[in-house]
Amino acid sequence: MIYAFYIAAAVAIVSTAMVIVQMNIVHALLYLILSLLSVAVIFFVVGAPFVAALEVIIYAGAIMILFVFVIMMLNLGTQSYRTEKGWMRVWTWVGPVLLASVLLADVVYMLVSPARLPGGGRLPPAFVRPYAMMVGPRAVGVTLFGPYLIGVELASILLLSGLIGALHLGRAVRPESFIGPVSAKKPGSSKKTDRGEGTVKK
Amino acid sequence: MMLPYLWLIPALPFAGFLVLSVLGRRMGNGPAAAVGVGSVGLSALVAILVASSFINAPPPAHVYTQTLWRWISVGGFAPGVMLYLDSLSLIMVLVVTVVGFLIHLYSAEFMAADDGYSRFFAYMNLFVGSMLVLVLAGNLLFLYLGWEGVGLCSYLLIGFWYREPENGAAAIKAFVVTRVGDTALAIGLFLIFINLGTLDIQRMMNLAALHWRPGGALPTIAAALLLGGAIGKSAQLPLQTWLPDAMAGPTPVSALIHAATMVTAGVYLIARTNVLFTMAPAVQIAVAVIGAATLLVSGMSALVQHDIKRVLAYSTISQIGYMFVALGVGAWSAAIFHFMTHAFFKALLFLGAGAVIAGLGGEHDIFRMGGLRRQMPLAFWCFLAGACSLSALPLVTAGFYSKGLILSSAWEAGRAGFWLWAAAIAGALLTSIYTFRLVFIVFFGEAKAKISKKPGPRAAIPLVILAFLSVAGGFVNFPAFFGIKGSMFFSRFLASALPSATYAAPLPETDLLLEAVAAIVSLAGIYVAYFFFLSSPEYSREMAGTAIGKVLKRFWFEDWGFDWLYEKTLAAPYRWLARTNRNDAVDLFYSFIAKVNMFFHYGLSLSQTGKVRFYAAVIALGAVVTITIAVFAR
Amino acid sequence: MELLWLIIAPFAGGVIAWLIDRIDGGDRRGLPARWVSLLALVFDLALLAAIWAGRHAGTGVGKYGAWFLQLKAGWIPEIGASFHLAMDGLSFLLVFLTVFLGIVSVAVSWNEIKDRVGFFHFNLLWCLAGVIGVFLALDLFLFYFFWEMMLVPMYFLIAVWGHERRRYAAMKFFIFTQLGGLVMLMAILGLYFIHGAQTGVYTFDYFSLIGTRMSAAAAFWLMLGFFTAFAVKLPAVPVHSWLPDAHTEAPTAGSVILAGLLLKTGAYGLLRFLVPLFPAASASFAPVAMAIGVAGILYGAILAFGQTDLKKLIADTSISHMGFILIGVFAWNSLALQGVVMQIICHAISTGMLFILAGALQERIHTRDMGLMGRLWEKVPVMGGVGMVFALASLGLPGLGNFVAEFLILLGAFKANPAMSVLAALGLIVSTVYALRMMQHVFHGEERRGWSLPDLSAREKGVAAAMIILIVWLGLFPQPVIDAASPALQGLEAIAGSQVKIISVAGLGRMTAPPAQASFYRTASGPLKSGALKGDKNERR
Amino acid sequence: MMPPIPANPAPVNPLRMDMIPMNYALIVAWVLFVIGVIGVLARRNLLFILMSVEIMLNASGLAFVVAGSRWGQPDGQIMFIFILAMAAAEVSVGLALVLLAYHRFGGLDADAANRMKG
Amino acid sequence: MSGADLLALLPLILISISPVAVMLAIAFFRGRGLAAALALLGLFISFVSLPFAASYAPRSVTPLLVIDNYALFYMGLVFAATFAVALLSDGYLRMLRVRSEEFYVLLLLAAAGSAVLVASAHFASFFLGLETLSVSLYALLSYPVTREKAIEAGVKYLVLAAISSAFLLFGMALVYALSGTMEFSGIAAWAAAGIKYSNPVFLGALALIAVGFGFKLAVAPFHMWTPDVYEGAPAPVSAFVATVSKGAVFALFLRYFARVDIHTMGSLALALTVISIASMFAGNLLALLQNNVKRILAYSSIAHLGYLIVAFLASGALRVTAVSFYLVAYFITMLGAFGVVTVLSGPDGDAEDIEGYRGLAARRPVIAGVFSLMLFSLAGIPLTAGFVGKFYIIAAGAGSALWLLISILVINSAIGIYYYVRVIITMYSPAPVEAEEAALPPKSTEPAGPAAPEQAASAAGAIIPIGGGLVLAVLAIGLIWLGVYPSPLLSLIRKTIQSLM
Repeated sequence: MIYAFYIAAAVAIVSTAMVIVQMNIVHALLYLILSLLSVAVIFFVVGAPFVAALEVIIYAGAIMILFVFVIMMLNLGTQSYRTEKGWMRVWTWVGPVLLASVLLADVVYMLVSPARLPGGGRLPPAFVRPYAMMVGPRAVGVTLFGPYLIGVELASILLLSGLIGALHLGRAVRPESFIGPVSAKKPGSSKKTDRGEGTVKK
Repeated sequence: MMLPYLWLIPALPFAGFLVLSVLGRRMGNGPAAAVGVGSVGLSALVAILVASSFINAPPPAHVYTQTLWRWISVGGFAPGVMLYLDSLSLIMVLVVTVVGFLIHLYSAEFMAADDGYSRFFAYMNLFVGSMLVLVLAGNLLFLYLGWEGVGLCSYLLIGFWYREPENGAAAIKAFVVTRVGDTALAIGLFLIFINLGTLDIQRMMNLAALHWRPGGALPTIAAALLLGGAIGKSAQLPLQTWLPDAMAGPTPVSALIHAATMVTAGVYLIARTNVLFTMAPAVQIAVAVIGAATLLVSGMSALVQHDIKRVLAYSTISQIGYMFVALGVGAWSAAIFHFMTHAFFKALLFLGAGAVIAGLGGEHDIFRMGGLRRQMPLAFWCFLAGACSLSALPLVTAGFYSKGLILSSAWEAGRAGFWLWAAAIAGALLTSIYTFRLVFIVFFGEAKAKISKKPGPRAAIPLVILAFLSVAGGFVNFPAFFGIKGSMFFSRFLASALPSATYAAPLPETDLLLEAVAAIVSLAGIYVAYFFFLSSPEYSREMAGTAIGKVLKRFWFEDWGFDWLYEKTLAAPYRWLARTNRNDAVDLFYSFIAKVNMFFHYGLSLSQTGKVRFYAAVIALGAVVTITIAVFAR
Repeated sequence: MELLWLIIAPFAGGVIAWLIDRIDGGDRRGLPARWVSLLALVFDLALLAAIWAGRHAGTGVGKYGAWFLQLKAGWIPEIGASFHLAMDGLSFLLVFLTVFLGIVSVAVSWNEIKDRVGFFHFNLLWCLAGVIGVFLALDLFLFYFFWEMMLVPMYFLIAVWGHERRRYAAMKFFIFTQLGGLVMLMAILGLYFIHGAQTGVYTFDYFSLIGTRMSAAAAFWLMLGFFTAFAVKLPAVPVHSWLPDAHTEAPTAGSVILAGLLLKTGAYGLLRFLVPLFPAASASFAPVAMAIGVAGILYGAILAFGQTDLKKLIADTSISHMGFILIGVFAWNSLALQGVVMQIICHAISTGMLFILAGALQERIHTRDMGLMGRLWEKVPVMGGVGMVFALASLGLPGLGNFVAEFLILLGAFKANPAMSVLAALGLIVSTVYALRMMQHVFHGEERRGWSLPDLSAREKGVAAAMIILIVWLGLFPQPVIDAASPALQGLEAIAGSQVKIISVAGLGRMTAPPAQASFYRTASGPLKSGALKGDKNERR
Repeated sequence: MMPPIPANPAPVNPLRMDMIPMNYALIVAWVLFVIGVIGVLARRNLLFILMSVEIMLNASGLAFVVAGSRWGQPDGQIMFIFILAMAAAEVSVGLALVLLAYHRFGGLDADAANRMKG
Repeated sequence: MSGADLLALLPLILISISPVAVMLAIAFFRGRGLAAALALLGLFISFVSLPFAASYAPRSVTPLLVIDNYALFYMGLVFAATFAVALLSDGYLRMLRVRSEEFYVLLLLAAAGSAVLVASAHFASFFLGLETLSVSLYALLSYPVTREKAIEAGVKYLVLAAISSAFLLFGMALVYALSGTMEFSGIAAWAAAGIKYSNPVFLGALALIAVGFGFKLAVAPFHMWTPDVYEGAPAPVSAFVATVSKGAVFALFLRYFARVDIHTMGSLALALTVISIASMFAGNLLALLQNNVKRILAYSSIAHLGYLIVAFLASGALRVTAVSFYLVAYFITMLGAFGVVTVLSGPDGDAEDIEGYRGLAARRPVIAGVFSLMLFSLAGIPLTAGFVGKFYIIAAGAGSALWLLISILVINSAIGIYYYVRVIITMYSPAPVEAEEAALPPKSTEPAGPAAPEQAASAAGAIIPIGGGLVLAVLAIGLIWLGVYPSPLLSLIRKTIQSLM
């Protein structure tokens, strides 16, 4: 079972990496779905089957579909490939990767550090010793509607605000604009923002 | 008993000043002159009455004090507005008021053509008032008020014709240089008050005698500071540069302020605080030495001057030098006697010069005058009387007696006495030479210019009175060795206020010998002047032509380069510093800080690029920084 | 209650003046607004006269000084701030000066200010109210409240009605003083917490904060905090550069109030708060402060001598005069303190009048550049005469008020620190130089521009006459003012004296006892051993 | 000292999960998180940015679930559910905004949206 | 969830019901007035219910929420501020050519989120409250969809908020992984037992959480978004973001660290000090020569948060009083300032450009007076609440001898004066002649609207919308009242402290 974890983790990392490297947005989206599925596997391995299912149904199922709709609506498909290519110089990668690697090193050092405390003491053993067990949907359900009842209500309010926001913003966009932007300009050529240059005022 | 009306003497001129300054513009010349001259006249009258009652029925201990009001009282410091009359201040008051009145009378006509007529008399009245305050002051602070008052009036009157900037500059120079002396005096006042607890002159002197060790540090410093003040006001050696330039003012002003009264304020101060000086012998000797040096230096400068008034100005400095020598050797009454006679004949000379200048329409250069003997006989004879008195023509002039007294007391003054006497004699020679050089050039020889105006009656009367005084004035202090009863009346009269001379009076025969030497020297001087400037002027031109002659002439003309020295070392650098620092070096520092802030503003606002990915990068960077601080800096 | 009315009257007057001007729409060129503000100030004057008549010293307020009126009400009990006003001789004189100069500035700006007259008088009166508040407040928080409050109206006076570079000058003034004020706030809070920690009572009350024992280092830093605020306001040399700009650009009334009153709040602060609260620290700081004072005198004079702008010259003279105050305060004996009080009053009058003249001149010839003036005496002799009187006053001519002040200060300073006093005496010479140069360039000398300008109007002559009479009266009869201030000053000395014995150099005024043979060359009073007990270490880090 | 034993004794985990030390799982989550950060910083296309954000949220969800399982408490999973809700709401509003941006800025270029700077 | 719990939760319940009620109402009769009225009514009722809930006060309702005086005080603040924003936006929305009913629903939802945030004692409620607030803000910020700037603001805020939420979540996960519990009290207890404070992982996790907090409080390294979002968003929403969202998060931050003395976690205190100094300098220096009024207010709010952190870093009784009083003063001032901008804004763009304000005092003296008052309060001039607030902060700092921080605060308030007074004097300087009639030419890049842009604030002294005018009046009076006589508020705050300690 231990190997399942490592395999799933590896797949997740590789697929996520592929997501951000992809030029074609549809391929990126598919890699993302793959990554979500691999995370679901990890959930299952770690002992949270209910959540793994949720991940597959809601995250991979619902949210990604939203992305697909948007891509369909904006008809990005192929021609966005060239614009992406245009934007992605090699040097654009250097900055973010450098910064992210520092970030990575920071936290990893923190997590992996052989638990030496400043006073030379050791980290509490519990942290290192593996201790996991499976928490089934029943337990989740009981606590969800036990102490976290108010949490559920709040989550519903959260979704309500998301709904209203999306409704307001969505309605304003006129249908005919789906095919292309109002100024019917090649979307990629927007480097020179001709729409009233921002008057930089000091 | 007129003594209680003592306060009227200074009050009248001040009242005159108030009336003239407030209503001056609306009054015509007539009433303005009436008020101006009248107030000083009345004051002179009251002074004479007071003098007579003082002499006939002298108040106890020959001293009368009158406190008008409590000026300031803070803790122990309580100087009041107090008038102190004793024989010394009585003489000063008499001289100031009488000579002042005569000069006011003279200037009533002299200034008639001037548009600032009432303003002139207002300033003159203010001056007389301040001088009287100076002379009558009971405590040093009230004296200081008079002291600065006269300095102010000399500034106002020198710069009276304000249209020419040179007059303004001369006035400012006079006020600033005297102010240097006043500051020394002020510091002296502080020292005296802090260490003796009072500024009342008499009490201060008693306390000093009681508590201070003669020759100790405190009396020496105090005396030195008072001397500094005296030098400033009386234009003695280091601070004498302002007097020659002060001739830019109208001639009556030069007569009254820069000859008769103000310049001798220093002499009065030293005489008044004589106890302090006797307790500091080093300073007293310094007074004598300064006096001697000044009389020689300004004597030589007077030899080469062109401007009639500048000659007289240098002669004034030299005569005050004589008074300082007298004070230095402790002959207090001799100094005051010479002050009185000098007031008479120097005022006379200035008024005569004024008449000449007015007559020639403002001409000052003596080489453009000549042969005025016939054109202005009255002015000539009065001027001649003054000149003789100045050069101490033996027996017949007041100058002879007063200068003789100084010479004899100098001779007796211990070790340094001889040198002082030698310098005085050399000075006497110089004096008679430059005086009669002036007389011969101006009044003898062929007439170079026509006289346009003769001195009117109001100008003539003062000339005549002063001529009489400068001749007869000396008899009041007839030398003792003639054995006439009542001689030395003047010195005996002053004995009540001033201590007798520190050194014993000379034996009658040496006194006679000294007088004789002085007489010979003055006559010789007159002959030398006659030879060089009247009979064969080509000799003087030839002498002036020689190399050293030319250098000496220019050096003396420039008052021994003092002016140049002060300009280069003090005035120019101050002006330069002020000009370069006009916009305040300290301010640059604050504007620099403002620029730094602006620089940071522009730098930071560049960081607001508007790109969302840049912001995300900064957030990530912020996260990294926070984590490293939190984790690694614990 | 009268004290409260003293402050409320200008506040209310200001608001009414503004409203009236807005209502009547300025068709009568803001005349009613001017009358309202004059009325408010006259009311204050009458109130002061009543207070003076009914005063009886010592209403038992605190154990020091002769307080003859007091008002104490709770304000913010949570932090121990109370609305505590009190008046003694010193405050009475300063408040009287404030109201007098207020009336003069209203009279002077009678027709100089044309636009938004109501708003102008609103700012004028609120500034005066703030200044009166500063002079009366005895609660440090209330003092700081009024200290900050008087800045804003003065800012508006300069920024809205000023001359060419008014925005820059007003901003500089505002930031300088505000920064100084905030530094003072830190010092006040430092004192507040040290006192609280010691006695458990957290209060801002002046009387309870006096005598807080603290370590020498803490006392020094807190004293330095107060000193910076008052030095900025005074102004002392290193932090003076806001003054010439603010004065040059302010309207006449603004300059009069700025020179006459706002500078004096700095001096008052030094007298009332700095030395009594930190006697030992200020005693040890005295030589440095006096050196700054002397630097101020000489530097101010050199600055004034170099100026071509008339108002900037007059402003620099006040830097020089304020140097004297610094010396006087830190000499801290009765002579010097009376000198400081006299200097406060006489400087307000003489510099105020010089500004009024400069303003009148600018109204007539629309320039302040002395290069263009010259030989104005011919055309405006009365103005020339008045100018001469006040130029002489500013160079310290005996017979006028400034001389009495400067002499007392130098005398007192000589007792405390002879070297500094001698250096300061040089100030007499340099002040003569700039004062006479001013007269020469403006009224005498040759004519550079053919101005034709009317002489002083009746109203201006009235103001000038009043000021001349006042300055001459102060010069010849200063005793009433001295008597008014002496009980208050003795109180202050007693406060400072009780903590530390400032060694007085020579027996003063005791005629009989022979003064010790103190040789002149003895060094200055030297670092005085600080008598304050070692305050307990409360000061963390 | 031992952490408190959780309240409900769970049955032994048949899948023998005890073999995976928790911090490895956390490291995996953090790696995913960092990849998401790179995605946000590097890509200029708004949709890609949104996707990277989703990755980051998912990574933190993973961290929560792992932590929850480590303590054997359901809280981690409940938090994941809430994260899901938040992600959904945010994506819906986000995509609506992206549509608007596409319409207004004529493209999905994130850098085009720099009207306001300085 | 006993009956008493429900009663204690009454305000939260009411604030949650009102958006639903408004939504239902507008579903039937689509009227902006109705929506506004209902929203205001909802807010008013929940505000009134607060004292009622106070009687049940210190009680923790389920591990997620704790209802005590402190929470109720801040809920009151949130409701009042939202009430003011709603009133302000009433006039503003009438001009927008966009359907404005949803605005009120979103506003109420945001208020509900903040209320939850303030009362939360558990990671879950904290996260949900925060996210409800953020999500509703996404839509509010870009509400006028016709304006390009609004959309840009929305996009920026969304992306950056999501990133910081992710950081926050991961931090929470790590803390949960370490401590095993998600309640603040539990974590504090866990951390107190043993030397956990120096545990690097715990500190790292707290740092990650700090990133989330930092973004929401817009302090120094995370402040980049503030100017663009405030400038782009409609003025009332900027007001809401500047006050409620920051205030609620800071209230939680204060509660989270109330019992725990910050100085025991040395490195975190150091991090906060660095953040505070950086945000003070960044805020003030960026605003120095800025010509856009909304950006000036944005930068000054960054600086003011820097001042708040100084008070936060102090210790002792004065700390909470200082923070609470300063927050109230800051709320009033910011609402007032943005209120003025709202009232002066036109349909096509807000009154941003400083040149537009030139000579405002001549045209509209009352509005100019209120705005100067607000700016003086920001600068900390007497007679305003800002003065007392600043005094309290320096007092708290001096109390615990943070001399470095206070002196930097003093220097920064001096820098601050420059740009506050610069705006004021522009209002009081005479208006240039030609700008007399085109009073407020909005400087937006919006293509000129079809009709000539009729300016809401034309020179003829247009009527001030009643709602906006009322709010401004109340705020101005409150400001002066707090500035002169702050004791009532101080006693109220003291009551909230007992429950906290």
